[in-house]
Amino acid sequence: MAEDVYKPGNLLVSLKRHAAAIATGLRYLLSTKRMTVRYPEFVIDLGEGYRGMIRWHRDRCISCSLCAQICPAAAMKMYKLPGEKKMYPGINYQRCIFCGFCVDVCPVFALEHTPVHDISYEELDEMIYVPTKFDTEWVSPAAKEGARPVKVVFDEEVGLRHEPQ
Amino acid sequence: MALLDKIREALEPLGAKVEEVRPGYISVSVDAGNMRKAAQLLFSLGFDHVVSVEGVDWIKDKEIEVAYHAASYEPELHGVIVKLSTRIPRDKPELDTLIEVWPSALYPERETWEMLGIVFRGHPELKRLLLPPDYQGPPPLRKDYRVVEEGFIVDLTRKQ
Amino acid sequence: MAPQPLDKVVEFILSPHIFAPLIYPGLLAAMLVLLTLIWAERKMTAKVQLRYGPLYVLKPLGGIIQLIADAIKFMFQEPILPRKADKWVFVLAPVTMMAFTIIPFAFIPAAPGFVGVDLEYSLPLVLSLSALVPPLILATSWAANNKFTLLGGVREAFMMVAYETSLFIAAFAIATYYGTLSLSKIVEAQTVPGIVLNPIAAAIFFVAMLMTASKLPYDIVEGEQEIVAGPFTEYSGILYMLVMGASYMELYVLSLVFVELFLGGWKPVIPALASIHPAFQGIALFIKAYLVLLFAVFLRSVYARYRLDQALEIGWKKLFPLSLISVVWSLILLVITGGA
Amino acid sequence: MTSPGSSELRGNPYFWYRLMGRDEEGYDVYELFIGPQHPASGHMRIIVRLDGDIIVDAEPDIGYVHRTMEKLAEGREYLKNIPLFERATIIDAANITWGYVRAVEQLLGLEAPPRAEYLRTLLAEINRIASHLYGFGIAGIMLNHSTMFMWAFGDREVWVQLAEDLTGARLTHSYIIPGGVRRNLPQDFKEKALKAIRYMEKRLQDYERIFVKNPVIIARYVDVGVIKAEEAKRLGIVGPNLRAAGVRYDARIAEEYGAYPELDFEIPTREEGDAMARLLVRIEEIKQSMSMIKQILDKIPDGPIFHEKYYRMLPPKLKEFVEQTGRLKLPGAFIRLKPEPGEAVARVEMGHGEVFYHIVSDGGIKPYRVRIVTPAFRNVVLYRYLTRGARFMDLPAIYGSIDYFPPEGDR
Repeated sequence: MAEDVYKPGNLLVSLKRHAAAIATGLRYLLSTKRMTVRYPEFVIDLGEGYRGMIRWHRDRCISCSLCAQICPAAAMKMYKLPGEKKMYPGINYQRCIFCGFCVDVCPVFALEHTPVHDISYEELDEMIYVPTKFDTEWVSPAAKEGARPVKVVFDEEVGLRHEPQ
Repeated sequence: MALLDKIREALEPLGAKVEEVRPGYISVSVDAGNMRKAAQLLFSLGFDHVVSVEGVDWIKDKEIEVAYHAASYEPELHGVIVKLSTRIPRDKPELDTLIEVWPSALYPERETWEMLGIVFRGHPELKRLLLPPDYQGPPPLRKDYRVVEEGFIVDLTRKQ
Repeated sequence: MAPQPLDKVVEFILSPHIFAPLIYPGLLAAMLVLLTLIWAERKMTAKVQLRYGPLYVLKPLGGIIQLIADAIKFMFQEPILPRKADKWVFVLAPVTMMAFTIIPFAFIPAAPGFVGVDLEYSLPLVLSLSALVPPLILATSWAANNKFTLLGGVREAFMMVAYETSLFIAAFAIATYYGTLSLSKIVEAQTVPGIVLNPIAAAIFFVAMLMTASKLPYDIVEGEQEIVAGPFTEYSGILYMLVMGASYMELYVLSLVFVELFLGGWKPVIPALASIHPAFQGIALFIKAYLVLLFAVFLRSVYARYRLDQALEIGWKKLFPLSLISVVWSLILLVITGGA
Repeated sequence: MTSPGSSELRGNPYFWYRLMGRDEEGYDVYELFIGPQHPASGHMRIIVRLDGDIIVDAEPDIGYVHRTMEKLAEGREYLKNIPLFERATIIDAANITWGYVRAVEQLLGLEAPPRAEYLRTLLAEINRIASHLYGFGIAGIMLNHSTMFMWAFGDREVWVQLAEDLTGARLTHSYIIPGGVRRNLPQDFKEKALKAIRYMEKRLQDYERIFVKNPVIIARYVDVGVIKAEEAKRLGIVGPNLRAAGVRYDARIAEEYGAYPELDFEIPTREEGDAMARLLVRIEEIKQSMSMIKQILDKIPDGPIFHEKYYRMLPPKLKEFVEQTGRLKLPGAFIRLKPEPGEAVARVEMGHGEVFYHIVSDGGIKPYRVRIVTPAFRNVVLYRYLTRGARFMDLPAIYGSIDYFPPEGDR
């Protein structure tokens, strides 16, 4: 690469550069590539390993409280509920940063990540999951309303392709 | 001559304590009055910029340690950091600025003034940088400014 | 047996004096251009940028009525009058601005003999009318009484003197060759498109057109990265719509003039079409003008913004001498070919 | 087309002090407050003083997103600080936490196994590309080149996706922990990464045509915001901004951490020191990073991804899970890491430049003092230096070209 390529050139050079820029623009104008995933209609299937909403299994939990101790955002807490002998973890999604430390530290697989990530709330209070509420399956609202799942595929030509399943 | 010896030779006449904390990390501590001289000597040894200016509040000793971490862009000094530090009393934290030696200390010194209340005499711009302009409390990085961390247990049985 | 008065009304509306300024190429067509062009601009930019652009307002047609939705939103937005603004100027300037961009339609011929007011000097008149807009932008910027608007106004003042001269000279260069200043006569006289005869003038006119309408790479006046929205910073609601619409209207007026000067006006590329119905001639003009507009707004996805001093340099040091050269070129052509 | 302004003033890094009193000396100065909520300056304010179209002084007023990270770090266990520091530069999470982890590892006397070092390097380079693309996009939109903005952010998605495949999170990976990394390389990662690299190489050519070599960009960037090697050294500039001024300094060669000593790569430098040079150095670094990713995927050794000392503590059932899924489980003792009293420093090269950590430990489970100096904080002085004497419209060009990231500067 010549050193002076990135300097203002004479009229001819500059016209060539203008033409190259416009031609590139036109080439993309006429291509059919898109990067957008039209979310409420299509939803990306995140698959195994994604650090999404956390699922707690009450039956597996041994109340060791490691998850609450490791939580860097003070989102996971041990709740002492009326009428319960043991303390159980609950989570505050106002704070959760999805670092996944709690899942990684749980010795009995009582906590696991789900690929669901697109839950929204109308009220702040709804975001606090006390143990009684925490032990439920997560369902993506978009998927529930019939969004088509797409899979992300790497592609040399378009970078990421989103293939409907 | 090894770098450590060079630094020793240059700085020990000032009464500096030079030690190698870890490979590539040399600590030099001097009296507050000798800071500028020590800085100039380090600069002439090739340490041409300051990576960090910081204070550590040793509240039990009633002292604040002000540390300048100097490094160099010269290839032979790559990978070496020299900590030039001094201890000054907590209740009268004043020190001459080193921006004449190391202009790169301009913003870090300003930040250290703001966060630990250390007055750098001769610094042209000691005004709020990161905190709100009307911040009134004690310098926040001092140890007597406490941040309360929550516990990890919520007791819902005691409610009502 | 239709009643007599209705015929009169239809005839009245179809007469060039009314139809040209109000329907085509005037107000109604201009509104259509405004609505679809901004949509097309966003859509094209989105396409280049691998996005979708406006989509969900009337999805089967790709969101084409997005601008109507936007317009409705602007209509119902509260137009905020800054307390320290000069209120009368602040409100009247955008309205007057819009008016000055619409008046030229009365003088732009849309088809052979079809023009609101047929003047011998329609070309300078149309250009002069559109040159009245920049001073009004200055007025808005002064009236809003804001630091950012003021800077925008100063930029507009600098830009205005830089491009208007070249725009006028380039237009007169081609008019010199045809020997007339009447737009209709220029079109009639064009057997070879002006862009072939005098490409320099065409290029200058196009660049100056971009500068006039603040389109990239010359959207310096609005320069949102430095001065928020330039002279229009304080505008909101329907007034904002007016000031933003005015620049597109100006672009439309100038592109009509561009087509009539350099692209053979209403003469269709396939002459046979014109013989089917005279209306095709008007449509040809519209299509040509629209293509010019599309290209002008397409540049948005290719270019960044020039610096003010660079744009002035281009205006004064490049366009101005070149425009003089284009006059000389026209004269030489005139001598060689003996005129159109 | 050089920016006007006195060269005598430019040469002296202190000249703004003398200019402080300009008003009283009878100059007319037009003061503009750009930001903190402004299309061009995210979360920071630049107080610009203009003499006509010439910038007399541009004072960066930072701190709008200051989150007291150094103070918060004093109240938390060592491990918990990783997700905290990540948030300083969320677009470059691997690099910014790596510095902290290196310092903690020095205090603990730990060393990560070779495979973990390779995986760290891999994620660091993916992050570097993503970070540069982010900077590219911002540089584009600062000049109102919206296509560059969209393209760079769109293509960044490819790298973010790669990082997600590796770590399970798009941005806040929290991947690098003392003693190793949290996940092993997924099965089909190499294939994906190679596809991404080939795609990016093609796209860089289009970037060149529509942006870098676009005459408008050349007009806006060449000879704008010039800083030469001598001044860059005095002001302590880091990262691509330093290397664009011709100083060959990079923490990756200075500190020789991770897998870098075993990789073959170049440190691109340029002499001009202008905005264009800064842009070109970043493009070259993207290319270098891609070559490094290829090398890493070829060379990566087998072995554990986590230090034996802590891995041993896991019960057999968890070990089995780790072997099967490649996802690490943490031992409970890991929550309260307890290093010896002492101090450690570490430097790591981020996309924006060098990040510095100094940790003082008093032997407790929480650090006594953590000092972070981020590259953006060290580069903030450039606003004053580069803008002086430039035209007002150069401000966004300079801002975009130095790739300043406000949350990183504020911490």
